[in-house]
Amino acid sequence: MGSTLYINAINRALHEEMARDNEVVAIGLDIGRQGGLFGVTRGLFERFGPSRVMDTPISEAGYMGAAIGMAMEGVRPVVEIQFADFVTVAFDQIVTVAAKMHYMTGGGKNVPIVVRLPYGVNVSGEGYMTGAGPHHSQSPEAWFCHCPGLKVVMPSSPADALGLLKAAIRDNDPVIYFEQKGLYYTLSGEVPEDGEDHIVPIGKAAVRREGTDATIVATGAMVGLSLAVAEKLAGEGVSVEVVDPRTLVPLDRETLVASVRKTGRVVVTHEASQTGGFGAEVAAVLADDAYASLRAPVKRVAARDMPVPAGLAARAALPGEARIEKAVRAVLGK
Amino acid sequence: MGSTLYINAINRALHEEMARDNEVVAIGLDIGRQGGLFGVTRGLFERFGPSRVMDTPISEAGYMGAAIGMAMEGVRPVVEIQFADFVTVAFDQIVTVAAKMHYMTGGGKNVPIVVRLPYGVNVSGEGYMTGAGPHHSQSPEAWFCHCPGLKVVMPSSPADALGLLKAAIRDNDPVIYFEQKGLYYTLSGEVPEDGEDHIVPIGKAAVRREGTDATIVATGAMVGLSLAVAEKLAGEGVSVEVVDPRTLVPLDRETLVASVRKTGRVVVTHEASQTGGFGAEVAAVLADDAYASLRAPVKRVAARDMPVPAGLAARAALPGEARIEKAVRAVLGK
Amino acid sequence: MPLDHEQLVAMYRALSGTRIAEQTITDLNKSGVLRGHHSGLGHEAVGVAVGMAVRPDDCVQMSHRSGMMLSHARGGYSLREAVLSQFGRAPSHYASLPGRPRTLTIVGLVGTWVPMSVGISMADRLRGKDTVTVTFFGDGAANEGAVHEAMNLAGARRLPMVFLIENNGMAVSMPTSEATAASDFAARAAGYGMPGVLVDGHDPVALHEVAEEAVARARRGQGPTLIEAKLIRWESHANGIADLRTPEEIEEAHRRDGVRQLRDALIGQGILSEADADAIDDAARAEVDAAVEEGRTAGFDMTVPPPMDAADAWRLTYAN
Amino acid sequence: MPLDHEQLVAMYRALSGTRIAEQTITDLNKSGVLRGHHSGLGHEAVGVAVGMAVRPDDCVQMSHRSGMMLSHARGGYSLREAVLSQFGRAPSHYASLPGRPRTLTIVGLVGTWVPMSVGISMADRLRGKDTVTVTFFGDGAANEGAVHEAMNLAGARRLPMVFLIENNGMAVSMPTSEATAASDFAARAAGYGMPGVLVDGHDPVALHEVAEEAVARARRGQGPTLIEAKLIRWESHANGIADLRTPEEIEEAHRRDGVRQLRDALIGQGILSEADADAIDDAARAEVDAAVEEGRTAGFDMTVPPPMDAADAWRLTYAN
Ligand SMILES: Cc1ncc(C[n+]2csc(CCOP(=O)(O)OP(=O)(O)O)c2C)c(N)n1
Ligand SMILES: Cc1ncc(C[n+]2csc(CCOP(=O)(O)OP(=O)(O)O)c2C)c(N)n1
Ligand SMILES: [Mg+2]
Ligand SMILES: [Mg+2]
Repeated sequence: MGSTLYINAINRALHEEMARDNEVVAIGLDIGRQGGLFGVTRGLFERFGPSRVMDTPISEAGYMGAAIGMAMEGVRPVVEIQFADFVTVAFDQIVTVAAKMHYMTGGGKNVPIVVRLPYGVNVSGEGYMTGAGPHHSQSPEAWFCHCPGLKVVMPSSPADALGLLKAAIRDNDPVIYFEQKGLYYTLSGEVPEDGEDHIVPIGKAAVRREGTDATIVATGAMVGLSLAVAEKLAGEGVSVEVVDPRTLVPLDRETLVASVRKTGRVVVTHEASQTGGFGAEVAAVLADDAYASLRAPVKRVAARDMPVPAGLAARAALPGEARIEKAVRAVLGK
Repeated sequence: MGSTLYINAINRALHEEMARDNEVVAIGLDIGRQGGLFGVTRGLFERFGPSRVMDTPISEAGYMGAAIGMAMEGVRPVVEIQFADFVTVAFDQIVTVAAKMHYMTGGGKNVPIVVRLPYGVNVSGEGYMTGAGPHHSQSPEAWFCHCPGLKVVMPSSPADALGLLKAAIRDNDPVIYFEQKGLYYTLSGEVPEDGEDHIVPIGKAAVRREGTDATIVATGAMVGLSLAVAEKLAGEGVSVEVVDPRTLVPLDRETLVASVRKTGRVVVTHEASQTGGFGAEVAAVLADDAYASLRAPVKRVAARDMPVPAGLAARAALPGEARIEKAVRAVLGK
Repeated sequence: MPLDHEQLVAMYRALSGTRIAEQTITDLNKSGVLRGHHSGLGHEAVGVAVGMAVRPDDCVQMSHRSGMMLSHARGGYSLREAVLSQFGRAPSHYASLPGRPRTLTIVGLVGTWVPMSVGISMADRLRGKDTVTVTFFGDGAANEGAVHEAMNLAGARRLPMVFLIENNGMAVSMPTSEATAASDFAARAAGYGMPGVLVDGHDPVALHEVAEEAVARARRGQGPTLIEAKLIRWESHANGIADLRTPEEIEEAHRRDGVRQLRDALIGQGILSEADADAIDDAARAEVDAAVEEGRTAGFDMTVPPPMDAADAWRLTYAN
Repeated sequence: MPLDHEQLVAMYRALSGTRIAEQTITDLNKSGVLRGHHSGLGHEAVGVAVGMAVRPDDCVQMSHRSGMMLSHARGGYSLREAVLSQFGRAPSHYASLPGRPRTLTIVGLVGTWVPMSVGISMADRLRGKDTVTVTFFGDGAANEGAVHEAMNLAGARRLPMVFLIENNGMAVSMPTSEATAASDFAARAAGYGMPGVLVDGHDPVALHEVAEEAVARARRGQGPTLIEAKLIRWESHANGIADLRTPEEIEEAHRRDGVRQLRDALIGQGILSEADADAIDDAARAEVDAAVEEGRTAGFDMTVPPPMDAADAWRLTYAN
């Protein structure tokens, strides 16, 4: 094990998978010589050349569609959308073409693409791009969670970023891969040694911290904040469990339900705005499957229902440790 | 009061609002001389002429953007997307431009457009287009519910179709108006006399049927099915309340919560696929605000998480009376 | 290369057969036996001509107008199947089946289907194939942004592709002349750095010539071509939708009918006798009529499938 | 109409001033005092020239390159404000303010911002105004589908618009020559039935001439024009992003600098003396320097706003 940055873990996954399988290609804006706007694709162009690392014109629908076509022939394209916010112009290709192809062709064709979406703001308020405003800071995972045919993953640590990307590339369905761009250069963590083929299976949640009094279900950058809250409350003798679904679709209901069966109290938190967010799905699942165990209202802590403000003002709209803590106290009745 | 078809109520709203206010214009594919593919815009072109009833090239992003620009100047465009499914190519304009304009301009500009989305399949299995398959049958309301800056309405009766469209046109924010195209020619109902200015306020739910034992929260075509289920169960002495949110964003939490406070048991049903659907938001709201009253798990009855099958096969994927009834029995513990 | 006599006769056979099949299918829809057809009457020439200009391993993405004609002309898709597919009794011409010429599906959103064809071409290039990808779409679809992006991408990458615009002058009720101020769509090709060719979409021989040249050019590695075939559809947009055109416009379509023109030309040039041509037509009609009988007897596949649970839904929707 | 001497001097004043302001802002970003700028160095000519060709009631949608120059040239937006806005101490040049020339916002997605400008033009027509709408976007944005749809719609409706492509040869790291096989973007105009004009984007006088002609044409009711201004940006895409171009490419940009060329021409023609020109430059520099001082002293607006509840969020996001 060694420690590495979140961004380096993603870069490593791309290098390893492209080296392992000639059918894996990368396509996107400025991913070649520039190495990506954020640097995620560094070294790929030099190593694998222009036929496998493809810069494209600013035509997100066009190159997403092209990637889908390639995938239908068995190529495994990893598509970078420069900011997750820009996926809206390629949205149609993903939900209309990629998501429905397996069904439409009676299983005759499948679309093994991975769509990499750098999302969110730098929640810690430090480092790169604290907040570039409404069109460069969004967390649009819920749209994709409500589209049968897609799988959706959201790694919160370097190890998961590595293992989930490798799993996504090998998956035969379209996988939307959400990488929190505020974590790129601010989060490091242990990853298996170079050369180890680290796979995190799609569909398995992780219990990040065990606890008995309450559960926080957190995704992406909210995992770190939730762990900090759990740590703080531990000082008061409150034992908080933190569960990270990692895969949003298909959701690992068992792990979530098991946690709530144990604690009876739950807070769900994500960076996206609250109404219709992924947290609603988690709350709905628990209000059904874990109903009998619930001993308090299911609380959600999410961004305000508004565009993400620019600059540090984002902090006012985003969920932070204080709001998570308050919600945990609320479900604990204190 | 007279009885009219769902489609005629929508048509009447357009006629009335365009006659009332010169700033109201209509734009879309084949809405002029053809009167709309389904006939919703019949008579508008003849009455208001080509400068206010605008046929456009097949360029959904282009004409949605144009409508947004017009709206920024104070025009009130009602935009028809021929099938709700096609909104995916105009998605970016709605969520990136229209939804965020008020915020981005500090309130300096607003975007009073209405986007009319004919959605869904003919759930009854009769009449026009039982099911035209994965790309002509979807119910994508949840995507828009998870986009701050948009309002979302979904009328389930001719009277609401009339009154909500008129309210939407007068609203100063972008409103996404979901009309269930299977109801166009199969559902009729009482509406106020011609000449009466019938407005259904945005943000108010309707209790369609009062009951004391369980609540069904239903939208669109599921309201009719739910009422049928309630009727059937009434025969067994079970009193089911049916609540129709009508406006999905902003949601009338009070009415929903009040119903569940009374009944303690709830089933949420919609035509869209389940995971990440609007029903998750309703369930999440109730699992928080109505937690103390809940006496059973919150059940969702929605379409299977798959593309909508073509033809009558759609019935296998869609929620139907049988599944709603089963869920109500489940929450009642029988 | 100009078509030899044998090819011309084959072309006529395909034209006559698909015309008869399409007329029959259109009539069955009008009479309510079948439901919801986008009639391809008037589009036979472009389907047949392009079908004869490509190899089985070339990939063609067909339109909702001429797809059946193209599948038939490429071989492996009989008139019987064309008719039976309308009764839900045979795979549609869109289906990619083993041993059949290579096709690419479309989707229900016009324009949206085009970018994936670019990806097919890119995949073929990655694999070092010398295949060509042909994509059909309409004049209406051409105004969609995705088509612009796809054509530009193909031009920029000099891909071996042919973009074929079936310009039938209408998109549902929207006349092409109101949908764009461009004199023709071929003029858009320059904006993507590819040649744009305008051709009479009623004339199967002219169509074959330009398609063959464009395919050859692509195969030679000289990049994509945009072909605009101008023609007139005979019927309204789809069964059940009113046709707002004047009778003159539709008469003009019949006057320019390429099927009859080729028939007359072959007879005029002595390649076929009147009797030969009649025999070709009769054989097609017999095949089509028999298929209608077969389809009618079998009836529609209206069975409601058994209830579906979450596991079934998953299996149908996901590959793994 | 050719510019008279007074106008030429005004043009030089705007060019010199915005160059100095832009150079200063660019330097402040490079040194870390400011953060995250898309430098417009090299784009001054197109901003100033078009700004001088439109009326205050015409609506202009500006790009992230030349917007400041355009706002300044249209009047009402001083160099001081241009600098202070970078410190968060004055409204940006995008803001539509009462009494100022009419502008239309852009959004963070390139290409996406273009269709709404078509709507402005449609609204103005509905109201019977004789105004013109001008929309700026880059060569990269031009490959977005929304731009295609917008231009086609404007052509089809013969709207009084000018589409202005600032082709600086690059989109971040993507050379225009790899992003499209078209020889130029002006060639795309034919595909929308509008004239396409190619102009040297460094030459303010030539730019003014084509812009004025296109605006006049639009105002006469003859429909939209596509203008492609070819130029070279001096800096990398944005502060902090590496520039992969060769030094020769950047030298070429400086060699073709339109600001210096106009200065030399005005002096050569005796319209300005060297001293006059220096005085113009010095005045601008003094205004800019003072503004920097003012901005630095004020400091950034980094205050974290007070906590926000659901009601605040609603009020900021919705009109009613
Ligand atoms: C994105 C999208 N918008 C609208 C439609 C509805 N629609 C189906 S076919 C059609 C007309 C297409 O015209 P064209 O491309 O010229 O083909 P044609 O039908 O004339 O052969 C329309 C508007 C659609 N399928 N997809
Ligand atoms: C839809 C979209 N894709 C990508 C980006 C990221 N991006 C911002 S500016 C830019 C380059 C734009 O190039 P061009 O239009 O030529 O303008 P230039 O910056 O060269 O002036 C890119 C790729 C974006 N903002 N929007
Ligand atoms: Mg057409
Ligand atoms: Mg550029």
